[in-house]
Amino acid sequence: MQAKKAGVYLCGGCGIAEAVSLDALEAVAVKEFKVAHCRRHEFLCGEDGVRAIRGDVAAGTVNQVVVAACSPRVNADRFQAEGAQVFRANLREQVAWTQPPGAENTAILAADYLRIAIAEAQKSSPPTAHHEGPHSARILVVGAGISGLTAARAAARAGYHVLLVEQSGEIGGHARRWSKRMPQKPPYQAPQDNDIDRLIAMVEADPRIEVRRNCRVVKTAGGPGQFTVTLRQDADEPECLIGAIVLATGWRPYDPEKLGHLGYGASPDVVTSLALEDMLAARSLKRKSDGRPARTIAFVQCAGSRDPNHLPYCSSVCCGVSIKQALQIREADPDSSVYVIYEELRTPGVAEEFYRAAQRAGVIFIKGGVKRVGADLTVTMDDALLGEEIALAGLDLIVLATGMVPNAAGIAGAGEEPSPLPEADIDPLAPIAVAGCTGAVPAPRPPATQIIVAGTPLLNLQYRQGPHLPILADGFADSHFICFPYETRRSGIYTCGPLRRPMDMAEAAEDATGAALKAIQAIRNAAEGRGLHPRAGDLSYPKIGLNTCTKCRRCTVECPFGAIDETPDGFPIVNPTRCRRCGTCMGACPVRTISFDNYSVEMLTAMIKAVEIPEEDDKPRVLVLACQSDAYPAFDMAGIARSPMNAFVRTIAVRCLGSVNLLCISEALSCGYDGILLMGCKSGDDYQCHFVKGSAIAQERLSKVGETLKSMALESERVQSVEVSIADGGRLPKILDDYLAVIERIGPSPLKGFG
Amino acid sequence: MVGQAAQSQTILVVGGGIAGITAAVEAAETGYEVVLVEQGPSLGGRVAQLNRYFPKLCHPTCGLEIHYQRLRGHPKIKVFTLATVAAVAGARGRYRVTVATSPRYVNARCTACGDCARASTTRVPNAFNYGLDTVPAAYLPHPMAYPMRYVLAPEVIGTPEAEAIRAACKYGAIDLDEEPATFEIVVGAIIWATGWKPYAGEKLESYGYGRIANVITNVEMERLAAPGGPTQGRILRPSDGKEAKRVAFLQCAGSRDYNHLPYCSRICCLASLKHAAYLREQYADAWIDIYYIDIRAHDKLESFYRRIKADPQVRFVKSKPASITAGDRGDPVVHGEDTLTRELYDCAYDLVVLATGMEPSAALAPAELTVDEYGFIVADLHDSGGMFAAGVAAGPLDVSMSVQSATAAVLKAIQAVSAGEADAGQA
Amino acid sequence: MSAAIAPAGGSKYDLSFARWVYQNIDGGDRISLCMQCGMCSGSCPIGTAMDHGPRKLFMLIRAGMKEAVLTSDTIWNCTQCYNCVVRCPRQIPVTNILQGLATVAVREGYAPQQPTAKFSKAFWLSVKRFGRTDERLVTALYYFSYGLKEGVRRGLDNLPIAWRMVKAKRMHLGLPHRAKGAADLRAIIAKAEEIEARERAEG
Amino acid sequence: MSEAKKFTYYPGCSSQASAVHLDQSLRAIAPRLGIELEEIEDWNCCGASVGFVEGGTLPQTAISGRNLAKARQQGTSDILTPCAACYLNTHGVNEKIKNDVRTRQRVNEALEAADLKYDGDLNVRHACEVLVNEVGLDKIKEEVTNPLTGLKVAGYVGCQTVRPFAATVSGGQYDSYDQPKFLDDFVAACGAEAVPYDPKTSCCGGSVSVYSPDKTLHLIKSILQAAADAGADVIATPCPLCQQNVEMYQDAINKKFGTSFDIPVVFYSQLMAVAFGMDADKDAALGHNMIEPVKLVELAKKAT
Repeated sequence: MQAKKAGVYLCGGCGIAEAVSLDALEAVAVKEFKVAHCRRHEFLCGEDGVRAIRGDVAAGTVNQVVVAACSPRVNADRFQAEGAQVFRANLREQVAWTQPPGAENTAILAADYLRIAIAEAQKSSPPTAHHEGPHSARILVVGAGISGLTAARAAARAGYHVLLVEQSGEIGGHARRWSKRMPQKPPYQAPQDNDIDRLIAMVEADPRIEVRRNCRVVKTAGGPGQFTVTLRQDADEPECLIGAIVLATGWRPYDPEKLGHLGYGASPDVVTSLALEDMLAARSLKRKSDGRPARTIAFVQCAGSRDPNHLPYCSSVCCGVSIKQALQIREADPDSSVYVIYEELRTPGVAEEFYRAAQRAGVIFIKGGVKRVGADLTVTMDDALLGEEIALAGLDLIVLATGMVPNAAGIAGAGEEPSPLPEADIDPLAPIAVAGCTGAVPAPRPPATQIIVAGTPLLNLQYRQGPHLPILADGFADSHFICFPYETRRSGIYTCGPLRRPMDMAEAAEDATGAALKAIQAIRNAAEGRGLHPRAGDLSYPKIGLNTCTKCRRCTVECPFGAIDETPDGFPIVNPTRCRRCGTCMGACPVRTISFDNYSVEMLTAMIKAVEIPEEDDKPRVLVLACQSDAYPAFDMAGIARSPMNAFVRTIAVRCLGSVNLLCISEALSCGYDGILLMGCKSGDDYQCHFVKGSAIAQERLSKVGETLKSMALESERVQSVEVSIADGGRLPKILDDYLAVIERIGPSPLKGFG
Repeated sequence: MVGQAAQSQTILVVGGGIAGITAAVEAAETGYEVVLVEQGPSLGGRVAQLNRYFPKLCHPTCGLEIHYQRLRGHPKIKVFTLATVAAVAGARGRYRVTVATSPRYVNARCTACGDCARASTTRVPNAFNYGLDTVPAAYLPHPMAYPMRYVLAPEVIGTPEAEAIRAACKYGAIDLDEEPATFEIVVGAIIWATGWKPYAGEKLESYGYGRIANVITNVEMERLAAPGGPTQGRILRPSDGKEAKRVAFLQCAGSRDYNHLPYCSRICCLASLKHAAYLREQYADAWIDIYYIDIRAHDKLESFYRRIKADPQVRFVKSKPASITAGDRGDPVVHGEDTLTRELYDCAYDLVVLATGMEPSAALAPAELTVDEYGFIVADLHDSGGMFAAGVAAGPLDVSMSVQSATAAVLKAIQAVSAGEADAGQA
Repeated sequence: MSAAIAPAGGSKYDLSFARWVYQNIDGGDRISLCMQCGMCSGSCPIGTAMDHGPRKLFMLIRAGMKEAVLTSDTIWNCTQCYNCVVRCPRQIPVTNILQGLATVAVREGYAPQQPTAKFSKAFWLSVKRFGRTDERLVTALYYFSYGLKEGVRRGLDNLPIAWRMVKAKRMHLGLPHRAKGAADLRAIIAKAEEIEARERAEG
Repeated sequence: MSEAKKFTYYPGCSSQASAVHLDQSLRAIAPRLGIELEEIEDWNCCGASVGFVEGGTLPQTAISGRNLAKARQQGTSDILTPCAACYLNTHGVNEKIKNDVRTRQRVNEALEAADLKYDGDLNVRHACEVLVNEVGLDKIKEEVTNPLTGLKVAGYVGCQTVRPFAATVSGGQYDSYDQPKFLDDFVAACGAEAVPYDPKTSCCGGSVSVYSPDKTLHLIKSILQAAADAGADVIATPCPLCQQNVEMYQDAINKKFGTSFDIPVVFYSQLMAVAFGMDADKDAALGHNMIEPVKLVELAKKAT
C-alpha cells in the first residue's frame, strides 16, 4: 500500500477567516499532526483552489486531501481529486455560521474539527473493490403472470438473459382468465381487449428468455451477481448462477369460503369476481342453480377487503373490476339490471372516467353496508343515502368482489415442510401522535389474525436470517420506503406486482419494468464491486479478522440485510455483494474485528480521541455521533439558518447509528467527555432509518450501557439517544442546550483528565 | 452499425422533481449518461415543498438528501437548472434537443455564503412557500436546494440594488450580464418527468379562495406545517396568526369535477388525512372535519385512513360542500348538505383547507407523444418510440408510484438506446 | 321504455321508474351520472324548506320510489337560482329536471294544491289568452285559485305593495297588453301539446 | 364600435309593467353606446320561470321558438334582451334548437301551426354581456359626463343574469357565476363607488318570492342587510325580478324582522343614464322606483 501523504487545505471563505484564526489551525495541522503539506486559500472551491489541490495530488505530493472548509454535503464534486481520498472538516456550517466570530470557544471548536478530520485520514485507506468469485448477468424471474412476463420481456429487450420460472404448467397467470381488461387508453371508458396472449407470444419467441414451466425454486444462496439458485423441474434439480432476482409471484383471491356472512355457499348463485370472469369469458351468463340467464345482478364490493376480520387493506382493483364486469353485462344485455353495492367507490386517477361510463350505462351504485345475503339472493343492507334499511330482492346473481392476497410465500409442495412466515415488521395501525398525549389516541385494534398461511419460502434463502423475504405488514413483501419503494432487505432481490401492494395489471406491468431495471442495476454494480442503495457506488465492504473473532454471531444476527452467513464451524462470512455498507456488523462486534478500509471502530475512536478535552469545569464536552443521512444534515440546516449552536458539542458523522460500537462509547467516556448523544433516525413502525434498524439497534445497545456506566461510576444521563430527522435543524439548538443543562446539573465527568 | 448515423446512448430527463431525480440517478447508477434538465432554480420539485409524506409521516428531505448524495459528483449526470426543452427533432436513438436556459445571474463560483442576500433590500414573494412570505431578491431557493446556489430575482436586474449585490459578493459569483441562451444536445431517449401544478384555488369560485383569507389550499397547508415554512411549522391561520384548531378539509376541490379536473387526483384524500395528523400532533384540542365524496385510501394506505378515523376528534362528513362564506372574526363558514343525515349545515372554522388536485404541468409535447384530454402523457403500449413519461406527467400518482413509474421509464429508455445491441453484461 | 304514465316501481331499486325518468324528462338521462355528493342540495337557497333536496330525490328516482318523488316538495321549492346547475361536478341540469318532474307531478295529479302549480296555471292562462303576461291578472287569478275568501284576503294583504306599484306607474291599469298574434301563439302551443301527447301515447 | 351595431330587441313582458324603468333607461342609453335596438315584431311571453309546470316542456320551448322565428324574419342581427328570465329561456331554447336535432324538429313542427320556422341561426345575448363584450368599459366611461361621485352602490347581480350561461362559450364568457365583476365595473365606470358586496349572486327567491314570500323573505333580508352593512346608498341590479323582489318586500321584511330597510333598488341602466347626463325622468326613469333613489335624483339634478 502506498504511504499516506496528507495535505491540509484551509479555506478562509464564507466567514471562516473572520470567525477563526487560520494561523492557529495551521499550527494544529503542522505542529500537532506534523502534516507536511498545509495550504490556505481564501476561496478554496474556486478555480484556483481546486487547481491547487488537484495539482498537488497529480504531483504526488498528497494522496489524502483534508479540506477544512464547508460541509461535506456541499462541493463534493469540486474537491474530488483523482487518486486521492478526501476528508472534510466542517468549519463553515458548524463553526463559522453557528458560533460567534473570534470567540475562544469558536477557535477551539474549529481546531477540534480539524483534528477529527486529520485523525480520520490517518486511520483510513482507499477502499479496494471486491472482485471474487463468479459473476452472472442473468436475471431470474419467479412467476410468469403479467408481472413476471413483463419483467422478463423488459430485461430481455435491454439485452439481458432471463430465466423465467413458473410453478404451474402454463404461463400468463390470472391475466389469462380475464375476458377483458380495464382501459389504459383514452377516453378510459370501455373495457379493453386482453392482450396477454401477445405478451406470452413475445416472451416465448424471445431468444434471451428461457421459460421453465412446472418449475420452482428450491434453494437460493449467494448474492447479487452470484446467486446460486437450485430449481426443481420434474425430477431435475438444476443449479443456476444468477445475477439478480425479480420476484413476481403475484396474488391469489381471498378464500370465499370465509365469506359466509355475504352469502357465499348459501346459494350457488353467489359467486366471486373470478367466477363471473369465467362466465364472461365463456359469454354465458347463466345461473349455476337453474341455468337461467342472469339478468339482475348485484356486486358486493369489499368482500373481505377493508375488514379487520378478513383483509384489513383495500384490495384496490375490485372497484375497477366490478365496473368492468358491470359494463360488459350491460353491453351484452341492455335489459339487464346491475347494482354495485359499495362503501367507498375507489377509482383513482383517470379511472374516474370508467366509473362514470358505468353510471352512464345505467349501472346503479348503492352506498351502504351489506347486513346479510339470503339463500333466496335477497341482499339486506343499510342504504346510506336513502337512510333506511332496504332489501334488494329479485336478484339472479350476486357477485362478491373478493380481494387480493399476496403470494409472499409459496404453496407447500410435496416434500417441503411449510415454515412459518416471519412476523410482520410494523404495525400499520399504530396510533397517530397527538399533542399532550403521552400515550396515544386509543385506536380500536383489529383481532390479530394471521391472514397469510404459512407456506414454503419462495426462494428458500440460505441466509442466516432465514429462508423468507421479510414481510412488512398484512402479508405484503417488504417495501417500506416511500422514496425507494423497490428497496428490500435482501440485496439483488426485487419484488413487484401485487406481492408488494394490491395493484391492477397495468400498474403491475409498470412495477415489473421498474423491478427489472433494479435487477439490471444490481448486476452491473455487483460486477464492479460497488454497493447498492443507499450507499450506491461505495467500494468499501466489511472485512472480518477471523483470528480474533469469537464466533459470537452478533454480526450475523444484527445485519439488517442478511449479508453475513456463518460457516459450518460458526465463523461469519461476508457476502460483499449483498452488503449495503452500513457498518452495523462493525458496531455489533465486541472485539472490534470488523472494519472497512475507510471506516472502522479504530478510526471512530481516533476521531473521538482527537478532540482536546479541557479540564476546566466550565468547558464541558459533549460528543454527538450523528447519522450521516439525517441528523448530520440537520446540523447543516441549522448552520444554513445561522442558528447559534452550543460550542461545547463535537459532532462526528457516522454511516448509521448501527455502526456505533459500544467500545467507541466507553472510550469516549474514559477520555473525559461529559456526555454523549447518539442521533439517529426515527425507529418504530414508521422507521426512517435507511438501513432499517440502525437507530433501533443503537437504542437497544444503549440499554445495555447502564452496567458499564455503573462500573465507571457514571450517571445514566451521560449517554443518551435522540431521534432527529433532517427537518429538525430548527430544533437542534434547543436539544443540545437542554442536554448541556442536564450535564451542568449532574456536573462534569469524574473521568476528566484521566484520558 | 455501418451506414447509420451515430446513435446516442445518453438519456435526457426533463424535470427535476422526485420522478426526474429518480430517473436520473437510477439510469446513471445503471451505467448510462444522463442529462437532467430542470425548469426551476433547484431540483426537488413538489416533494421538496412537502412537509412530510403519507403514511409514514417522514420528511421528503430525507429521501432527497440520499438522492443528492448520489447525484453529487456522479460523473455520468449533468444537471441544468433554469432550463427547459425548447424543441425536439429527430427520432429514437438520435434526438436533437434544444435546451433553453434562463439567467440565474449567479454563476458557479457561488459558495452560498449569503452575502448577496444581506445586500439585497427588495423582497419578492417566496415561490417555495407558495407566496405565503417573501425572500430577498437574492435568495437561496430553499435550504435543500440543489445546486446549493443563490438566484437573483429578475425584478432587480438593471437597478442599483443589483450593482450593490454584485459588489457584496467576494467571489465574483454575480453575473448581471447573463442572458437567456439555448444549446443543443443529442440524446438517444427522453424521459418526460414534468410533474404537476396545484389546481388553482381561485377557479373554485364558490369556495372563496383568494377572497377569504382563511381559506387555503392543501399545498399551502404543507408549507404552514413545515419547519422551514412561513410560520416555522406552527399551523397558524393567515388572517391573524391564530392557532388553527378547528379546521375543515374539503376534498375533491376541483377533482372529479367536469367543470374543473374530471379525473380523481388520487393523493388528496391521503394528503388531508396527513394534515389531520399534523394538526393533532400540534394541538390537543384540534377538531377536524373532513368533507368527502369517497375516501380513496387505496391499497395498503387504508390503514392510514383507519388510524386517523380512530381519533374521535376527526370527523368525516360525506358531503361535497356547496360554498364557503366569510363569517365573523375571520372564520370561514362552510355550507352544504350532509348526505348521510340529510341535514344542511353551516359550520364555522378557524381555517378551511381546499384539497385541490393535481394538474399536469403544461410542457412541450412533441408530436411523438400522445397526450390525453387532460394533458397526461399516454403510455405507448408498444414502447416503439424513444420518449417515456415518468411520474405525474403520466397521470395523478403518489410519490411511491411516481418513483416506480420513473424507474420503469429508465428501463424503457435503456431499451430505446440499446436496441439492436448485442447481449448486455454477459461475462 | 316510454309510457304515458310513469311506471311505479314494485320493489326497491326496480329500475322501471328511473329508466322512464331518464328517457322522458328533459336532461333526465344525466341523473344516471349523479354520484350523490350533495353539492346541489347544499346550494339550494331555501333547501331547508325541502323535504329531500335534489340529491336525495335523484337517489329516490333510482330506488324506483315514484310516489315519494312526485309528492316531494323539493320540486316546488326550486327558486331556479341555477347554483346547483353550474356547480354540479357531473353537470346534471338539476333545475331543468325538477321542472320536468313538476310537469309530470301536475299531469299525474300529485300536486293539486301546490302554490307553484296554481300560480303556473294562472300564468299560463294569461300567456295563452294574451300572448303576454299581465302581472296584475296572474296575481289575481292565483289568489282566487284559493277560493273567493282567501283570494280577497291575499289581495288585501298585498294592497299596499300594489298601491305603491301603481304609484310608481309600474302596475298597468288598463286592458292587458297583448300580442297581436296571440291566436298564432295558441296554435303553436296547441300543436306542441299535441306533439307531447302523441309522443307519450306512442311510448 | 365606430358605428351603431344593430340588435333585434326582446324587451319581455316586465318591460310593460314592473320593469318599465329598465326598458326605458336601456332604450335611452343604447344610442349613446352605439347600440341600435329594433324590437321583435309582436313578441310574446317567454314562459318565464313557471310556465313549464302547467304548459309542459315542449309548449314552453315552442313559445320561445315563436319569438326566435319572428326575430329571424327581421334579419340576422343578434337578439338582445335585458331581462334575466327572458334571456335564460330564449338563449336556452335557441342553443337547444341549434344543437339538438330532435328539439329543432319538434319546435318547427309546432311553429308550422303558425306558418313559422326557425333553424337556430341567431344568437341570443344578454344586454350586460353586450355591454361587456361589444361596448366595453372604455366606451361607457367615455360617455360619462355626470360622474356619480360619492354614490355608494351595492352591485347585486342575482342569479339568472349569470347562471347558467355567463361563463359558457355561447353565453359570451363574459363573467363568472359566483362573484361576477361586470356590475361593479359598470358602477365604477359611472364614477360611483362599488362597495364590497358579498351576496352578489345570492338568490332573491325568484318567482317563489312572488307567490310564497313567506319562504323567501329571509333571503331578501340578507341581500338588504349586506348592502346596509356596506353603507350602500343604493342597490343596483340588472334583473327585473330581483329589482322588484328586493324593492317591494322591504316593508314586509321590516315588519317581520323588526328592521328598518329603505334602500332604493335601481337598474344599472338607470345609473348610466344619469351618469351620461341624461334626463332623470324621461331617460333614467327614476320616477318608476317605489323607493326614491334620493342621492341619484340629486346627482341627476346636478347635470341639468
